[in-house]
Amino acid sequence: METKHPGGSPAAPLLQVDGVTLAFGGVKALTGVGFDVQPGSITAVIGPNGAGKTSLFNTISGFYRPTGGSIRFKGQDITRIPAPQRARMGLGRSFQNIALFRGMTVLDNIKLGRHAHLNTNVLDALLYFGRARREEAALRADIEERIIDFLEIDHIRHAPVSALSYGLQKRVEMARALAMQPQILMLDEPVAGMNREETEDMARFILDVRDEWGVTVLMVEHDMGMVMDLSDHVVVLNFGQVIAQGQPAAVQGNPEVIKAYLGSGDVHDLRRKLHASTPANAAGVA
Amino acid sequence: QGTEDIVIGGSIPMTGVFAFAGVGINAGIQDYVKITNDAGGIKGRKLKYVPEDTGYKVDVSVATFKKITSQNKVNLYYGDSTGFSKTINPELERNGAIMMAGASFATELNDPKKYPHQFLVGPDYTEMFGILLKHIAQEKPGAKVAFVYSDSEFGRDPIDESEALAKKLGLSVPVKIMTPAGSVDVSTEVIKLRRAAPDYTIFHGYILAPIPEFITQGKQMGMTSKWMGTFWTMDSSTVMKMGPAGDGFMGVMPYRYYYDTSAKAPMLDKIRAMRPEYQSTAYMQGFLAAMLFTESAKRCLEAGKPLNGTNLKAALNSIKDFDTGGLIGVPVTIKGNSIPVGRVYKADMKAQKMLPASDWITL
Amino acid sequence: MRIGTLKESYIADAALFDSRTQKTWLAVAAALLVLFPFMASDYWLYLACLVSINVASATGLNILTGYTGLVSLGQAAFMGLGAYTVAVMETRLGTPFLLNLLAGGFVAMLGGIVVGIPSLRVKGLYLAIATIAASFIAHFIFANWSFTGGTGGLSIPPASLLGMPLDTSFRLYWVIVPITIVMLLGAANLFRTRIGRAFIAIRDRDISAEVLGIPLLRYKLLSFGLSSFYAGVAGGLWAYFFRVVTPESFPLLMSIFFLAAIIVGGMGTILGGILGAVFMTMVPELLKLVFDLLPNSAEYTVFLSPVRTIIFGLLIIGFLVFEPHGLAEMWRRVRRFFHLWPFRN
Amino acid sequence: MDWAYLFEICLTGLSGGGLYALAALAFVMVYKATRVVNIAIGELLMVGAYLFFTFASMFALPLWLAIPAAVLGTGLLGAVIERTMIRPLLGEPPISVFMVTVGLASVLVGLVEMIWSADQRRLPEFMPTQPIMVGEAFLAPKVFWGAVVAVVFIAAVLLVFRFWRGGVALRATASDQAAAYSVGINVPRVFSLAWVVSAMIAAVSGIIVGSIGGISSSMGVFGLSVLVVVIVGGLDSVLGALVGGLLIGLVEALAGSYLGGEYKLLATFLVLVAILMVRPYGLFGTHEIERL
Amino acid sequence: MTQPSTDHVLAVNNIEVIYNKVVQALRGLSLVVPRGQIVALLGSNGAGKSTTLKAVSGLLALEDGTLDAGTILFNGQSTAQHAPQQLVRAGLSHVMEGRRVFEDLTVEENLIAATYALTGRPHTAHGAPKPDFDLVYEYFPRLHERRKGLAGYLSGGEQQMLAIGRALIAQPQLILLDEPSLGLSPKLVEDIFTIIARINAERGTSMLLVEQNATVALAVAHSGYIMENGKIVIDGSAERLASDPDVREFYLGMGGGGEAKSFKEIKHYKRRKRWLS
Ligand SMILES: Nc1ncnc2c1ncn2[C@@H]1O[C@H](COP(=O)(O)OP(=O)(O)OP(=O)(O)O)[C@@H](O)[C@H]1O
Ligand SMILES: Nc1ncnc2c1ncn2[C@@H]1O[C@H](COP(=O)(O)OP(=O)(O)OP(=O)(O)O)[C@@H](O)[C@H]1O
Ligand SMILES: [Mg+2]
Ligand SMILES: [Mg+2]
Repeated sequence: METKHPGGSPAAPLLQVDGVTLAFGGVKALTGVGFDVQPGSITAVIGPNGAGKTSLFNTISGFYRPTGGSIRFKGQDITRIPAPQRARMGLGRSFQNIALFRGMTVLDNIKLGRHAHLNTNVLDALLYFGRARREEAALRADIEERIIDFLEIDHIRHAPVSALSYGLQKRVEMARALAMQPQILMLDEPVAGMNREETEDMARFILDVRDEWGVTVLMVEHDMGMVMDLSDHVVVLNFGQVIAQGQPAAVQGNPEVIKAYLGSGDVHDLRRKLHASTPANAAGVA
Repeated sequence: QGTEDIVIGGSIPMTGVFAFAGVGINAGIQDYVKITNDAGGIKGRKLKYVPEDTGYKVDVSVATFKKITSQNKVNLYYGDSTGFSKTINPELERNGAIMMAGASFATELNDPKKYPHQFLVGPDYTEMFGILLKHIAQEKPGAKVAFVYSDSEFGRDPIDESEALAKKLGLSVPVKIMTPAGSVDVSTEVIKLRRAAPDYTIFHGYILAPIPEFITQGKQMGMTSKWMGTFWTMDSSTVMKMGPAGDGFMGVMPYRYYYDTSAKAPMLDKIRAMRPEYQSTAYMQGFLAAMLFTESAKRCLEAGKPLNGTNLKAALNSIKDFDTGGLIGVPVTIKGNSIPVGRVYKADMKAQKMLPASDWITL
Repeated sequence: MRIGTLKESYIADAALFDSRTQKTWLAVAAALLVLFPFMASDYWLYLACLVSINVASATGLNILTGYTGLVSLGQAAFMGLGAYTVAVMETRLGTPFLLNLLAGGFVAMLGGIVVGIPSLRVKGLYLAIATIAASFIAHFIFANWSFTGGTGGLSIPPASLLGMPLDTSFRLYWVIVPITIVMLLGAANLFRTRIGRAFIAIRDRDISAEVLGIPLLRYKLLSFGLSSFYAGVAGGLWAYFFRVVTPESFPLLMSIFFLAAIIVGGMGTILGGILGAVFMTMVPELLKLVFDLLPNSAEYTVFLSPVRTIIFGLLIIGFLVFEPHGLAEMWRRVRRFFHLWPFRN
Repeated sequence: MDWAYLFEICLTGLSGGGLYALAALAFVMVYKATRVVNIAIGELLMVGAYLFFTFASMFALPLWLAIPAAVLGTGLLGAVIERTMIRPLLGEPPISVFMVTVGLASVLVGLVEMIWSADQRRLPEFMPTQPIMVGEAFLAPKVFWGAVVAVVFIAAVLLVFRFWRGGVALRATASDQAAAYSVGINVPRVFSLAWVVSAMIAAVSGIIVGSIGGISSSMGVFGLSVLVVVIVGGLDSVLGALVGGLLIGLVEALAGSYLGGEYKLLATFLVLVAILMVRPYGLFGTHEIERL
Repeated sequence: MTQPSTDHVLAVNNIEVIYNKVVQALRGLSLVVPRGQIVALLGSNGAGKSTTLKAVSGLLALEDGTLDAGTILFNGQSTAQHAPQQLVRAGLSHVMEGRRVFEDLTVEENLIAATYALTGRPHTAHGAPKPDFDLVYEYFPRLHERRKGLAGYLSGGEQQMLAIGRALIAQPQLILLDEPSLGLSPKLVEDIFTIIARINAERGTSMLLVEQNATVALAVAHSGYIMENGKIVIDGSAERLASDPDVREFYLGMGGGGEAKSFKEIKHYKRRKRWLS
């Protein structure tokens, strides 16, 4: 899947967020947010909790209407386009608080991701003949061979998602997002709640999606190790505003980012610092 | 002539909101069947009564009809509601073997062309209104009569025609009030009623509620109207439940009350002998239905005609100046689908009885 | 390629009836359905037709409530729309039977879509109560419009198919049952495609479904439309079956009956709609049989109707408390128990 | 325009709305704590009225005994209902619990028909019969006193919720039962309490309604209007119950007297739909928080 | 394994948990929390960490899980006979996975709801125990700012603060913390863990801490357990765990030489854990 560059210029960004502003009543979730996502890149959005990262994702995918600014995708202004149509255009995403459909099997959840790209209408569906049948068969084959295989979830394909552990659910979320045939894959905290080992697996998938499928990735993540290692471009939000963006290393060193988001990073001897004088420590360790 | 039983099937509302009537109807039919059989049946053939409970639901009634007719050779049938009478009518015509009567007095059913195999055991609702209006016109010419009725097929049934009739009789209808089915709080309606200041108010389409509340509030507001009702409100026990509000309540009744001893009535004596305690007007209705069933069947058999819907109905319509043994105070003639006879009774709370307030009125 | 099952192809994996056992039992069931009218009395045929109509309508409601998660208390009203359409067309236009049925379906569908419009904003039980409004508005129209015969309703001549009047349960059976089966197959097919999946997604979490490419309003209206189309056709059949429609023919209680049927049967499964409708229609009749078996049953007759009412309620409660997935789940368990019986090899 | 008539109608409508409000309060109590849409509310009213009938008419108890006995009896029924059919469904989807109350309604109607038969009956008269005159306008005494009782109850509940942390416990439980447990709230107690109080309010309401309109096994139909009221007011709002009740009472009265009885229900349902289109959670209902 | 003693505020002995009568989530798990200490419980997704906490706090029944074998002693007394709210009132607070704040309530009301935990507490020298809202606001000033706002609209970190704050209101002896760092920014993780450590140090509150972020967890904990598949596989002091080679590789992301591995270099998805073989 090769991304097309409108206007022929290889530098034309795939997604352009420009001056986006979003308010809930009095709360300003986003103020004049602007950044570009280059095709084939992995771009990370980081920032403190409540900075507006998820709101930004929701605005890009069309769940929220921005009060100002514009969003361009593949050169086209999509600010006024409804969410389902954006999905069809190639915006795929996963959700921070897992949003799998609990009444369906893993396979059906993944199939659902393809919805916007299918053409079966009601009549076809009721008859299940001709187009509906062909389309379903093709879909099943594609999902089996490309996605289920790729993410190694073949053993659970018929399991109801409600019976899966958190980590597997995250993986199915990713599978569903991939089934959307996205040109840009938006992942909201893909490794939250995972331990190091599982995080490594997920990191590998993300790299492969980009390298082997040519899908551009835009992700929100709090795991700094992963963000710094994987991403080409980092955007930092604070109180709904972009306070820094650029190469990971540059952003990491930005004092404002450290103050608002990263902290001292010096957690290793937290206990020694705090417990040194307390009697609890004297009891020793079990 | 065969010797097999003549079967009366019955979709009877022994339970549900109409149970108070169904239980009486059932007993009435049963008793008359027993009287006939004890007297040797009809031309040597016994009557067999096969009732089933319907809970006063149309679909259950239909199922019951199907069940009874597929298990018995039925010639006579008692149905429980207007809805059932209408629903089963096509089947009656197709089946052809059955004549049916029922608990409904719907005006629509009083049409021998549309309902050739059915009849009403009394006046239809419009005729009931006619009897009341005729009485009013006599008692107080030019009176103002208000109609209060429920928003249901039952309630709306006689209203339009009766308004026309009232005009013809020189009465005026200053207000017609329709209450939603099942409504409890009728105070706004009472206000409306009071403004119209009627001399008479006729309630229709209710059993009991909200009539007592209408009367109580009306009286509290100083209304001087007389209050009237139609058949299903008029059972003695129902009116007595109205309490003080019910005193002087009037209404139309085609039959004599159980305790009415004002005239000679051998059938009533028989009933009182069989059942020493009070029997409802619904009982009388069932009893009379069975009596007319039997009479029609007898006439059919006597004429040597097979028992079927058409013949039975023809036999019924041949009834002229028939003596019901005092159940109805005058001899009856059944020209069409109804028996347009009735009398106005009035509640006497002290005596806890309904007392005649008019003579028998035939339309 | 690893599929992990022994299915020959993905098509086979998605087939409605795949194992040999299933197919055999299906053949047995079909044979029984064909033989039934020749063995049963008028009474049982009557019940069979009624059950069949109820199955069709319950399946429609299942699409909307069981699969799409939109609780509706208007199913009876939609049946009424279908029934009245059929009645009006049959009595005033005299158009052919099947055309009338279809028209009944489409008019009800239109009604359903109109009622569905608030569903984008109004959620959950707020919506359920709003659908009650639809019932009352429909009732008002039926009762006060002279075109529909007012409170008296309309009487309908028997349908005729190929010149034969469908005036007995026996004849109607051959029309009603096949139509129901076709509708059932349609519904089952629906849930093998993207449309059915979209419905389920809306049920499970509508806001995320939207972001995944499902236009909510369109699909909610589609679900309302399909469901009421089923109701409309069922109502049309009902009209030809009872041959009279009145405003009282489709009370709120009937909507509740259908909701109860899909709950008892099992929401969100086609089998559930079937089992539930059959069960709930037959229970009162079976109860009557049981009562008849009691010694001196006449004494208890006065209790029959209350008992029926109580049992109706207890069934709903009992299933929800003890078997929330309904008869369909019980059936699955029984099937697992017998496994491949009798074709074990 | 006959202003006196309009005034009289409005007054009566508002008082009638008071009766709705009281029953709606019973409904809201349960919803607030348990998120159960209790469609059997009308039937609970009915049970309260029948118990009163039994104690007052059949056992001939004096009023001051019969009313509390009926109220307590219905409260007990509330506790039994909660224990046997609501608590086992903790955590099930709302529609399941909703349907349980549908079943409950049916069971209650059946029981009443079995014990007392389906016949209509009258309750003993116990309310003042002195008509209430507001200027020239006449107000039926029962309706007036019923409305007074309703307003007193609602005011009391509003006060309680304002100054008692139990109100918070109620809402916390409704919001997340597991979390409520985890902060030390006795969730089963909250559930029982809500149902008992609701049933008791329903009984009071049933006694008043029954004494106006008589009682019968189809009295539960009243619950339908109550449902409209709570939807209009917002399922979880006490104030909404009051405002919704008055509004619907008014609409019914106006529609009934100016358009005709057949328009009463139609008008209320049209008002309902209109309000839902503008405010999907009723006038005062809490919005569901939807975030991705 | 340490034997339970009165020094242990919590002692879990050989418990087994089954969900829905079929899924076995815990298979003979034992652990202890010494009084005044923070104990970390680590393990991969689905290992049964949350289940362990739910078993202790009695919330298992709400999810159709049953404790089929083993004992749980809180302050030396079995918890088996107690309803969840009774345990909370006895001083055992559970901060659930996913925060679980009361979304329709304001921040303040969330805290008021939490005061139910003090019901029936024995009186101290100062009379009936009083809820200390100021304490919560002092640890989490951000909550004070948002105290009139609906909890449902708080950001993830704020909700986590509120959840911990709710537990603090209960003045517990033991807090069960389920993934407090889930979805929090690095700075907030640091802040929250600093506060956790402070609460422990200043108030002597014991804690059983379930965490995926092993680095911080082991930094604040005194000791720890690692579980897989419903059983404990390693236990020991925080220092010992932090130096275990497997823990270093799978939980801390260190290469063989002790340096942090880069995510870019990971080639295989599946590796074997030595302690499982
Ligand atoms: N639907 C909504 N209504 C009102 N406020 C909202 C809504 N959605 C988000 N907010 C507010 O907008 C702000 C940004 O929230 P958002 O969820 O985008 O943060 P975030 O950066 O994703 O945080 P986290 O890292 O915790 O997920 C917060 O203050 C939040 O309370
Ligand atoms: N409510 C439930 N019903 C059925 N199975 C469950 C339930 N909750 C958990 N399980 C199963 O029990 C096992 C342990 O789950 P648990 O939630 O305790 O894991 P965990 O260690 O907390 O994982 P995570 O890090 O993903 O939160 C898992 O296999 C899970 O599938
Ligand atoms: Mg977020
Ligand atoms: Mg967990």
